[in-house]
Order: sequence, then structure tokens, then C-alpha cells
Amino acid sequence: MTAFIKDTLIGFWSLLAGLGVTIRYFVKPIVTVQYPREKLTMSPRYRGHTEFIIDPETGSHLCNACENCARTCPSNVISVTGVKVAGTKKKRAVTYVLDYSLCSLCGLCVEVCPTKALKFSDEYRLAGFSRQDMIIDVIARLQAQQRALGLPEEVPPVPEAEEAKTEETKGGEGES
Amino acid sequence: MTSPIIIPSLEAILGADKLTELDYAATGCHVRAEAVPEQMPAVAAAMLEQKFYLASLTALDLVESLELVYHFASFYQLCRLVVHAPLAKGAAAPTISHVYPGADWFEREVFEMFGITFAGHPNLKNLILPEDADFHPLLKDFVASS
Amino acid sequence: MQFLLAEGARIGISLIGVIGLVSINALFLIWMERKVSAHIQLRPGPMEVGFHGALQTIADALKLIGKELITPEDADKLIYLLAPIVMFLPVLVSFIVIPFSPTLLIRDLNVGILLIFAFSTMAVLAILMAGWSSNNKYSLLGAIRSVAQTIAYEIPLLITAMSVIIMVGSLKLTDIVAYQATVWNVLFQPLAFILFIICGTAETNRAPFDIPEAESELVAGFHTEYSGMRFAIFFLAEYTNMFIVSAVATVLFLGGWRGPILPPLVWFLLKVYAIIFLMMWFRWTFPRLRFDQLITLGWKILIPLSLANLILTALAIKIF
Amino acid sequence: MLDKGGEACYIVNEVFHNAQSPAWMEVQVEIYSVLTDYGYVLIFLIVGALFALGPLILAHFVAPRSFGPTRSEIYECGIATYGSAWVQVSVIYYLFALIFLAFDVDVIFLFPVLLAFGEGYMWRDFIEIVLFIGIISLVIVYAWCRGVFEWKRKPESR
Amino acid sequence: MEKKTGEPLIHLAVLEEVLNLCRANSLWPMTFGLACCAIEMMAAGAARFDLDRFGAGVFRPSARQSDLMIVAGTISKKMAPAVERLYDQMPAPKWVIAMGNCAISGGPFMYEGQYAIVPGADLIIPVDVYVPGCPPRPEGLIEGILQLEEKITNRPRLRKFR
Amino acid sequence: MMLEKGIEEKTFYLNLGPQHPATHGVLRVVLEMDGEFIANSEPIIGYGHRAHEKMAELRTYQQYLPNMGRVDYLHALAYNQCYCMAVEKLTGIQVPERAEFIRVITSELNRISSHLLWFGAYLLDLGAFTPFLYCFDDREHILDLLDRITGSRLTYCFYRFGGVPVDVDEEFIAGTRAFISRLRSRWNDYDTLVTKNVIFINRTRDVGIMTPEQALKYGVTGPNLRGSGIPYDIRKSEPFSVYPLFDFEIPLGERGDVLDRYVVRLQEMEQSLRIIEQALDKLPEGPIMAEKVPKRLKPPEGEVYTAVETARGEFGIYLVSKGDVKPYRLKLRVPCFSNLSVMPELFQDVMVADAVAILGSLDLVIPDIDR
Amino acid sequence: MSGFFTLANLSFLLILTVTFGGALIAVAGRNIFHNVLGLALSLFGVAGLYLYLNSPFLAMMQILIYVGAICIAICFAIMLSEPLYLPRPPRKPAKLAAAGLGAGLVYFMLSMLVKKTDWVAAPVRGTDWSIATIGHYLLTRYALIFELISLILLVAMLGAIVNARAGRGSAES
Repeated sequence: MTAFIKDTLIGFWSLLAGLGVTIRYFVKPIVTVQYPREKLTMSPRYRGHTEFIIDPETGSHLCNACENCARTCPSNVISVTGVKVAGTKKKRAVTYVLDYSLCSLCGLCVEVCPTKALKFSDEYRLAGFSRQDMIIDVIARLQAQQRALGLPEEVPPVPEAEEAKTEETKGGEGES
Repeated sequence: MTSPIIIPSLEAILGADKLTELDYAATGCHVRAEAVPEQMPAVAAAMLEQKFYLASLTALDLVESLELVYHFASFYQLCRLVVHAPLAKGAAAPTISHVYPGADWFEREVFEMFGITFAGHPNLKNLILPEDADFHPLLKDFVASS
Repeated sequence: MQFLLAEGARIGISLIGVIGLVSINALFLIWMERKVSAHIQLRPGPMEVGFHGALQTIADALKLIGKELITPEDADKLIYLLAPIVMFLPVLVSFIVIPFSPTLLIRDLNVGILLIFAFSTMAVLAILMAGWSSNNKYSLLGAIRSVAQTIAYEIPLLITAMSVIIMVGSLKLTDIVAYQATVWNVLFQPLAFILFIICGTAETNRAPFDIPEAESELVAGFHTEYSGMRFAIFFLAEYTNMFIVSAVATVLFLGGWRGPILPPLVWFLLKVYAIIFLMMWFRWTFPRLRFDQLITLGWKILIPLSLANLILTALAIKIF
Repeated sequence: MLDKGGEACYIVNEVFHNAQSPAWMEVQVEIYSVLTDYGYVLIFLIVGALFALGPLILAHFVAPRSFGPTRSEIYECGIATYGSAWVQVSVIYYLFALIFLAFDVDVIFLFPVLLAFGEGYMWRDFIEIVLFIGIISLVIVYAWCRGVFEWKRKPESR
Repeated sequence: MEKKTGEPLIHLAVLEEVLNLCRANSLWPMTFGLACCAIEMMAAGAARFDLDRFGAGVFRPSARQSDLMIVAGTISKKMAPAVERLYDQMPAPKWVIAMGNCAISGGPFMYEGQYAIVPGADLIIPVDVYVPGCPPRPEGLIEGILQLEEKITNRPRLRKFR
Repeated sequence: MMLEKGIEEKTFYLNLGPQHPATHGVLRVVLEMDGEFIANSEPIIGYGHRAHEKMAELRTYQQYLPNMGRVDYLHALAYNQCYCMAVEKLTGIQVPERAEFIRVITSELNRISSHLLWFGAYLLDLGAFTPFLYCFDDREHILDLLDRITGSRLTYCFYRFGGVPVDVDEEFIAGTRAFISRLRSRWNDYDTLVTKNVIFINRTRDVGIMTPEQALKYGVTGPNLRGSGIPYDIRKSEPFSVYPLFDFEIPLGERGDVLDRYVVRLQEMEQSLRIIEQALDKLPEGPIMAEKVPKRLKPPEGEVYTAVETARGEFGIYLVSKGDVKPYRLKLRVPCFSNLSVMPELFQDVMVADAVAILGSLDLVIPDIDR
Repeated sequence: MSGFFTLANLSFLLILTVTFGGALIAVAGRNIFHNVLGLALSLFGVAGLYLYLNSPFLAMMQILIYVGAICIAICFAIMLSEPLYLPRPPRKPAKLAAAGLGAGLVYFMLSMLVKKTDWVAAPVRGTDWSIATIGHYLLTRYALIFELISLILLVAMLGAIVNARAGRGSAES
């Protein structure tokens, strides 16, 4: 009987102690980041979708449409087309389109890029009303960024007539 | 590191030439055993007696035949055992779910993924795939219909 | 005729007052619940709808009016439709006898407190109707649990109320308030007060006694199948019941509208909302009891304790 | 105030001349006053029903409809139900209801007794009440001992 | 996807507008998570992000009482009938947010030879807002809910902050 | 099997899930109820099946990496690590020590976040809402830390064959240390609020007892096993990575009931904190990536079984290579699969409320079971 | 507002309607659960009748015990008896007739009783039956009855518990 009463009292006390904890938290300041009004600083390595790095020298991107990223991508997110720029031997991307709705944000594309042309954006405000909203034109995005920075806008190279074989690669199963 | 006790009991069932010691650092297992599926209930019983648990049960589709792969390990000592049991396509293997109740689900999974039937299994029906699914996706010749 | 007019006007005014109180109380309580829970959990709660979410519950209520009412095909439709109404029937009646202030009282019935208890049992029937008629297993389990729980806690609730009544010698709520002119009953009856709060929490199906609607077990308990406004009426009744239980506790133990400086009505509401805050505080602190433990707690601990308290009170009255 | 309106109202003042009844029992019996009191209850009940019904009717008119083959089926976590919900429940609930009934009746008898308590003899009332509560408490003691409050699935009921 | 919602019996423009405003500010989601994204959905409801600020924090376990289905995760073929049923059982008006790439299009699990998943929630139920990411950040989900509010009321919501 | 029986008996069938707050995902449990009690139960899984194993056969080794973060998304880094270890064993890549340390630190942080989420969600099952938000508050700090170096909040795809792609910086180390002291200061609150709470103890004590024999026969591993008193932790018994360098204990339960499993997990978080502390102290300098990891990995023919201790138990990868760029067969031995298969035994003759308590205590991640 | 159609009479009629309507549902309903609810309604009406007899206390008791407790007990008894989804047996005319006869007999006897009783109008009745007085009498004149009530209840409960426990055991064995 004494044990029973003792247990009851201890139990009752434990409840009061619990109430003490919650009331202490009740008067603590809130931890919420009230999102649209205030925003979290994104971690420097946050992986959003990929975008082009703006080369400080040229004010443009570095992509030479080698399609390594498209081949490495596990989910066929990336489609790149490039043309040889007149005069040089280098290819240059004409279109660089992500189907973001397939992406798993693994970052393999950024790692394999031989020219280090890609980086992750910190964009997360991508909610849209249709599936098509998830298709991201990276070059258009670059142009917008350039506009914002006051840089000359990227002009996709015009393919030379004889070399206009715009091959579109829907990156294969890893095997090309 | 190999446990000395499991070897004799397995040798008694399988025969000495069926056991090979493996390089643990390279394969993650200590002993490899070859068995025919019919020996598996006996092997499982012997392993349970040694207080080994069934870590995994799966199959391999070797295109012309199949192979059941059992992994056993122990809570009490570092010893991992892998048992390979080759099986012809279309043949049935005996169940070990009466020895290890945990094998019940593993066998059901192998059944639906590879189409291997387990004789004596109490409840052999699809586990993960929808109940009416009649394909075996982990077979090499499987092509998704949609 | 004059008499009829006078009484009619009185009824009309009191009805408007009560309905207004019920609505505003529910709107306020839900907002308060969300704010209290939020601040306990280190978050702000409703913020964006009105100033600090002040209009949040109004939005919720209007939204619920604009929601479709689905009646399951296999349900017992008549009872299914009646249940929310029966649930709400007794809610207004209790306000007839609650003395908000010396003057603000609709009707001072001489069975006052008994009326509240009697009509609150109708809610049990409504819960059973709702749970049974839905033809949903979760609803049925929830309803049965709810009823078993309510009947287990009704008894100690009545008995603890008795230990006050034996001191006062009247069932009228005004008499009970009048009795506490100098000292509140809670000082004489601390145990009864604690028991009353526990049982009141259980009677209103609030956590940690919210087993009938235990989300993690029974989805939404007896009102699993109820959508839109029907569900809202259950909610409304629940929050109004909270108010009633707290008001009764205030009258029985905390001296009703008595208090210095502030007007009586303010004191009354302050005490009521303090008790409601306590209930909310419980809800956001404790895990839920298991059903059998709840029943056991009611029958094995609360009823004996309340009976003992009653006898002790009687003894004390005899001695002093 | 009551007879102003012409409604019949009888008021009887009477003092008991019984030796056992002290003078405090002088009361008023107001029959129609009681009816007025409970007229309030009746009207509040009706208005309560209407108050609950109103929004439901409103909702019926302003809410859109949804269509879907399984819309009005019983909700059970997204799976079609199997069997009816109207099943047998355990006997234990019935027992609880009975015990509750017993206590309710008891409580109801206690209410008048407690109201009268404190006026009569010093100890007789007290002992009577203690006896009464004691006897009724035996129900709980017995139920406790018989394991009514133990919740174990009986192996034989399988 | 014609099994959307029908018109109410009384249709008044002003009333609809008021109701829509209320609906937008009181979107009760269903407690319904399918996979990884459900965790971020929980995180969005938790203290750091607090969906309740927008009135969308009342997670209702029963489909009958919820307005919003957040399809958070991969819909497997086995699960698809249940999702459809749950959607059907929600009372109108109801909305769907496809949260995460799997719910939008099958995401990383969509490839040649995939047999187990439904590539996109919009193939079985009408989706109102798509929130991409794998998983989306809680801010992304909040963004989706704000977008949905905008869709319901046709009014910009907290635009100046976004 | 159960459903095929008739319904003329006294029992009735109740679906718990796939959309049910207590199943934490898309698990469905069919319960045969006898009043409030469960007469029989049958879990039905597969509602989250995403064909991970089939995908492995269609993807290259690198391309399969992101999948590992999505099998068990709560302890993604351990899965990631196991897969990397399996491939590294197969190809013989040596991982530099600093990379191993970083792996251990991040993986243990991830373990804590997983346990914290479990803790919160479990209390949610038991009806206490508030601890859930406190845990998520703590968890957000871990996510911030991991986000800092891995770049994602949940489905990490961080480790690479041969090491880690990103080095930790001073800020991460300082943040981790701050987090350790922060979490330690919270234990007291959690204890008072939950562990010592009489309602909680009554809900969990002697409920859902799992005997060591049951655990053995069903292959239960992880904290569920240790709650039953068997000191089996792969980090100790089969040391991988650099775990042998650290001093930590294996918390054990005695009775194998729900409370024991709870306590084991709570103590494990403290042990993980200890590991992280030691790892931060001993963090060696050096490269974080093995040299000469080929861009296109073609492991030699062979098979390998690798196991790691995740927050839920033994996760093993059985990898068969035929010398191709794609795995020939990759079997995921997931802990929750075995941990769930013991459930019908634990559910025998308990009440629904207890069933929820037991189901929660097993700490299941449904896509992990379904793969 | 005079003559027969006074408010008092109108409300009396309402109460009668509720009582009889409830009783009718209780008897005629095909669904046993509807019957119980009809019974509850009827009992509720009876509580109104008590008010007419100037006994609010009894009316409250009626609601508390009959509507609150007895109906619940009956509901549980129904749920206990047999699964409600089973089809109901059809009504047999013979059974109906017998039931009607029995009810008629009871009604006849009660009405005879009513006729024989010498009714006194409440205002003239004189004796005060307020709650306190009832209590006073229970403590003094009817003390034995008061104690007996609890004893009877105790015995009834013991019987119920014994029956329920034994019934379960024997049914299974």
C-alpha cells in the first residue's frame, strides 16, 4: 500500500515536472524563421538545381557542350546542344535545359564537368502550376543573372551553316 | 577469425569440399558454402543451433540457371557465412521458414522477384508487388510492360 | 400577455447572448489553443491571417461552412445526420444556470448544478450515435471508448461536486458563489479541485484523455466520417463543453465571479480561461494514456479518492 | 410578477406543524414558475438544435460537390473496408455501464441526503452516509478483486 | 481528369470570393506521407518553419476533414488506388500539391524498365501545384502553399517578400 | 492469408494504414480485432516499392549513388557509406583516414538526427505532440550542419568511392561542438518531459516484449535487438571505417520491452555524441579522396557483402559484379524488413494503443522495407 | 392564449408528443439501435412530465439515469448481443399479437389504478417535497430504505459481475 501511494505521488510529481518544462518553453522566444518575411541564409554548398558559373573574365559561361554531365546524370535530366563556334575549335552550348522534375540533386554533373562550368543555385522557390514549369532553361537563367549584374547578355552562338548538326543528347544509360 | 564450431557441423551436412574460407577483407564473408537447395533446411537448423541469424536471403539470375544465396551471421562472434544453392529454372526449393520464421518474408520476396517457389512455405504470395502482379522483375529477361 | 412578452424578451436576449458567447468563445478558444500550443512548441502559431492570426478561426469556420457534407453510403443515415445536432442540443442549456456575475444570470434554478450534469450526459448518447451510425470501425471503437471513459469519469466528477455541495447545502450555483464570500472553496477542498480538473479534462475528451479521438490510433475517433460543418459542430460542442466545465469549476471552487477591483464578469471569465489554459497546458505536455489505464485510473483511483474526500468533508462538517 | 400577466399561478405558503419538521422547511411551491424555468430549457434545447442545423443547411447550399467513384464509401485509411463495423463489443463495456448505473443511482440519492446533511443529529447522519458509501464502494472492491478492471485478452476467448 | 468538383447549389460571386479567401487561409492538409518528402513536410510543420502561420498547420488524419492532399513522395503502383480513393473521399473543394520530384514525374525513379511506380501524381489525381526538389526544402513547400493560395483567391500573397 | 477466412466469427478486420498517422508512411497492417484486442495481424508492405534493386542493374556504379540516400532517408549517410564500402572492397580502393573520419562524423550526426526524429514521431504516436517539435528543433541544427557540407537536408548523396568530395571547415567543427553541448543540455528536459513521465512509463513498460530468441529467429538487429539485451553492434563487433579508434559503449536494455528500446535509442544518441567528440579531437590532416579513382568504375568479377550499423540495425549490401560498369546484382539487406517481420508476434493479444506503441518503437522507415 | 391553448398546455402537448413519439419509435423501429434512441426520446419526455408534477429534481434524475446511464447500458447490451449487420428476423403476427395483448393488459391495469387513485392537485397537497426534504426524510424516516438501496444495488452489481465473468468462461469452455 505504501508503495502504491509512493508510486502515485512520484507519478504525480513527474507530471508536475513535465508541466514545468513546457511552461519554461512557453516563455522562451520562438525559433521560427517566418519564411517569406525573413529567410534563412542558405548554406554555401546548398544544392539546388545546377546553373552556369559566370566566368569573371568573360562574363559568360564556360560550358563547351561536352555532354559529360548529360551522360553521367542518373536520371536523364540534362539536355545540352552545342555548336562549334566559328573560328575556334571549341564547341559552345546553345541550349542547356534541365528537366528539374527528374533530378535527384546528387551533384554528379557538377563533379564531372571538365571545365567547371556548373554550380548549384540556391533556388528553391520553384513551385509551379504545371509539370512544364519544372523545365529550367539554364541559359535563360544565365542571361537573367547577367542582366541583373549589368553584364552583357549571353548570346548563344549561331551555328555555322555546314556544321549545324545540333545533336541532342538525352544522356544515355551511362554508356554513350 | 573463423568460428571453429560452424565448420564441423556444416561439413557434416554438406561435405568438406563444399566449404571454402574467404578473404574477409575483400568479400565481407568468412566462409562460403555450396549446397543444393534440399540441404538448406538442415543447414538452417544447424546454423540456428549455433545461434546464427539469417541476415539475408536472395537469389541470383545467372541467365541459364538460378542461385539462392543465404547469408548467416552471429550476434555473438564475428563470423559471416554465405551459402550458395544453385537451382535450375522452374525448380522448387524447400522452405526454411519453419526454422527461421524471419525467412518467411525473404522467401516471399524471392518468389515474387525471381519466380522461385518454395515448397512447404505456408503463405507463398506476393509480398512487395501488388497482389495481382504476375511478373518477376529481377529476372534478367524482365521487360517492364509499361 | 405582458408576462409573456417580458419573458419572451428575456429569453430572446439571453439566447442571443449565449449564442454570441458560444460562438466567440469557440473562435477564441481555438485561436488560443493554437497560440498556446505554438508557444509551448517554440513557434508563433497562426500569424498571417489577421493580426497574429486573430482572424484564423473565422477563416476556418467559414471555410468549413463552404465544405461539402459527405454522407457515407453504408451509414445509418438518419442517426448519422442527427448525431451532431444531438451533440449540440445540451450545450446551450447549461448556460441557463451559470452565474457570470451577480446580475448576469439567466435563470437561477434550484437544481442548477444537477441540470448541467444531467444534460451533459446527452453528449454521450450523441457520441455513441455518431460512432455507431458511421459504420466505420474507427468511429465505433472511438465512440465506445468515449462512452466508457465518460461514464468512468462522470461519477468522480459528481462526487467531487458533492463535497462542495455538502458544505454549501444547496444545488443553486448562486448559493455556492455566495458561500465563498470570504474564502474560496479551493482552500477547503484542494483535493476535490484537483480531482475535478482531472475529471473535467477527461469529460471533455481532452488530452491526455483524448482517447476517443486519439489521432495516432483511431484516426479521428467517433467523428472520422464527419466532414465540413458537421465535424465543426462536434468541435464547437467540445470547446463549449470546455468552457462549461471550467465555469462549473470556477463556481464550485474558485468563488465564481468574486474578486477585487475588476468587475465580476471579468473575474469570472479570467478564472474560466485560466482553467482552460491549464487544460491546454496539459494537452501539450502529456502523452496519452492507454485506454485501460484511463479506465483503471477512473475506477480505481479517482472514485475512491473522491468518495474518501466526500466522507472527510462530511466528517469535517460534523466536527466543526 | 408572475400573476401580472393573468396566467394562473398558485402560491402556497405553509408551515409544517410536524414535530420533526423545523421551521426552515417553510417554502414556496410555485408550479407555473417551475414551468417558466424549464420553458427556458425547452427553448434553449430547440434553439440549440436550430443553431446546429442552420450552418448545416447553409453548407448544403454553398458547398461544391465532388465526384468520384469511391467518394461515399467508408473511409478506412485508403483501403476498401472489409466487413461491417457493426460488430459485437466486449462484455466489459456492459459491466462498466452497469457499475456506472449503480453509482449514478447512488449519487442521485446522495444529492438530497447531502443537502439535508448537517441539520439533523450530530453523528447519525454521518454514519448513515458512510454506511451508504461504504456499501456501494464494495461494488468497486469486488469488481477490482474479480479483475473487471484488468485488461488482458483472455486466452480462452480466442 | 474530369472527376474534379461540381458547382454548389447557390453560386454567388461575392460569396465565392469570401469563401475562397477563407479556404485559402485555412488549408488543412491530410496526414499523408509516402516517402522521403514526408519528412520535409513534417519539418515544414515543425517549429523552424511552422506551416500553422498560414493556417495550414492543422494536419487532419481523416480524409474527410482535410482540404489539401500533399502527395509527398513516390506513388507506387500498389499505392495508387489508395491515393485515388483518399482523394475521392476528401470533401470538395479540395486541392493537391505534388511535393517532390517523385510526385511530379517519378523523379529519379523514372527510367526505362521501371515497373513499380506511377510517374506523376497528375496521372491519377488532378494536381494543383507542383513543388519540385528532391526533397524540396520546407521553404519550397511553404512557397507551394502560398502559390496555391494565390491560385484559389487570384490574389498575390505576400508577394513583396518573395 | 488472414482475409480469406470468413467473417462469421466474433472478430472483425481493421486496416491500419496505408494512410494512417501511426504507420509513418505507407505501411498497411491488417488487424483482426477481438474487441479492443488484436487477435491476429498481418503487415502488408510494398506500398512504397520503388525498385531500387532493379535500378542497380540498369545504372552504373556512380549513377546508383543517389539511390542510397532514398532507401532509408533518415540515416542516408550510413547507406551511402555501406555502398561506397562495398564498391571500395570490390575494387580495392583505399580511403584516406581523414575521409573516414569525416564519414564517421557525418554519419553519426545523421544517426542522431534519425534517432531524434524517431523520438519525436514516437511521442507523437503516444499522443504527446510537444516533444516532436523540440526534437525537430534540435534536428534542424544537425540538418544545418550537414547541409553545410553535404549540400542537402535529407537525402544526402555525399560520400564518393574513395572518400568524400568536400572537406570539413572550421565553422563546421565549431558548429558541431556547439551542437554537442546544446543537445547535452537538452537531455534533462527530455528526461523530465518524457522519460520520467508516469504516463509514458505506464504506456511503455512491459509492452511489446521481444525475447532474444525471437530476435534471433527473425534476424532483428539494431536498437531493437539491443533493447532485448544482446550487445550486437556492427560498429563494435565487425569494426568498419575508423570506429575501432573510438571509445563508446553499447547501451543495452534488459527486458526487451518498448521502454528498453526507447532508452537504448536515447543513450545511443549520447554515445554518438561521444564518438563525434572524439572524432573531432582526433581528426587527422590529409587528403580526403583516394588517388586514382577511375572516372568509369569497372570492378573486377566477384561478390562482396558489406554491412554497416545504421540507426535501425544491420544494413548490408550484397554486391555481385561481373566486371561490367553496372552491378550484376545488388541486394539490399535492409534492417526494417526483418524488424517488421517480427511484428505479428509482438502484436499478439495486445490492444490497439499498445500496437501503436510497439509499431512506433520498432522505428520503421517504410521505403526502407519496400525498397 | 386562453382556454385550452395556454402555453402550459401547449408545452404539455409537446412533451406528450415527444414521449409517445419516442415510445412509438422504440416499439416500431426495425433497427434495434433506432429503438433505443426512441426509448431515450421517450424517457426524455417523461422527464418533462416530472416537471409538470413540480419535481425538477426527479426530472434531472430521469435524464441523468435513464437517458444517460440506462440507455447507454442498453446500447452496450445491444452491441454485446449479436453483430448488427446480420439480417433481422421478420416480425411474426402471432408474436405481435401477443405483445399487443400484454401491453394492453398492463395499460388496462395502470389505467384502473389511475382511476382509483384519489388525485390531489399539487398546490393543495401541502407537503413540501423539495430536494432537501427528500434528503431529510431519507436520513430520518426512511433511513433503512436508504441503506437498503445501496445494498440492493450492491447485490445487483455483484450478480452482474459474477454473471458476466462466469458467462464468458463457461461459454468458451
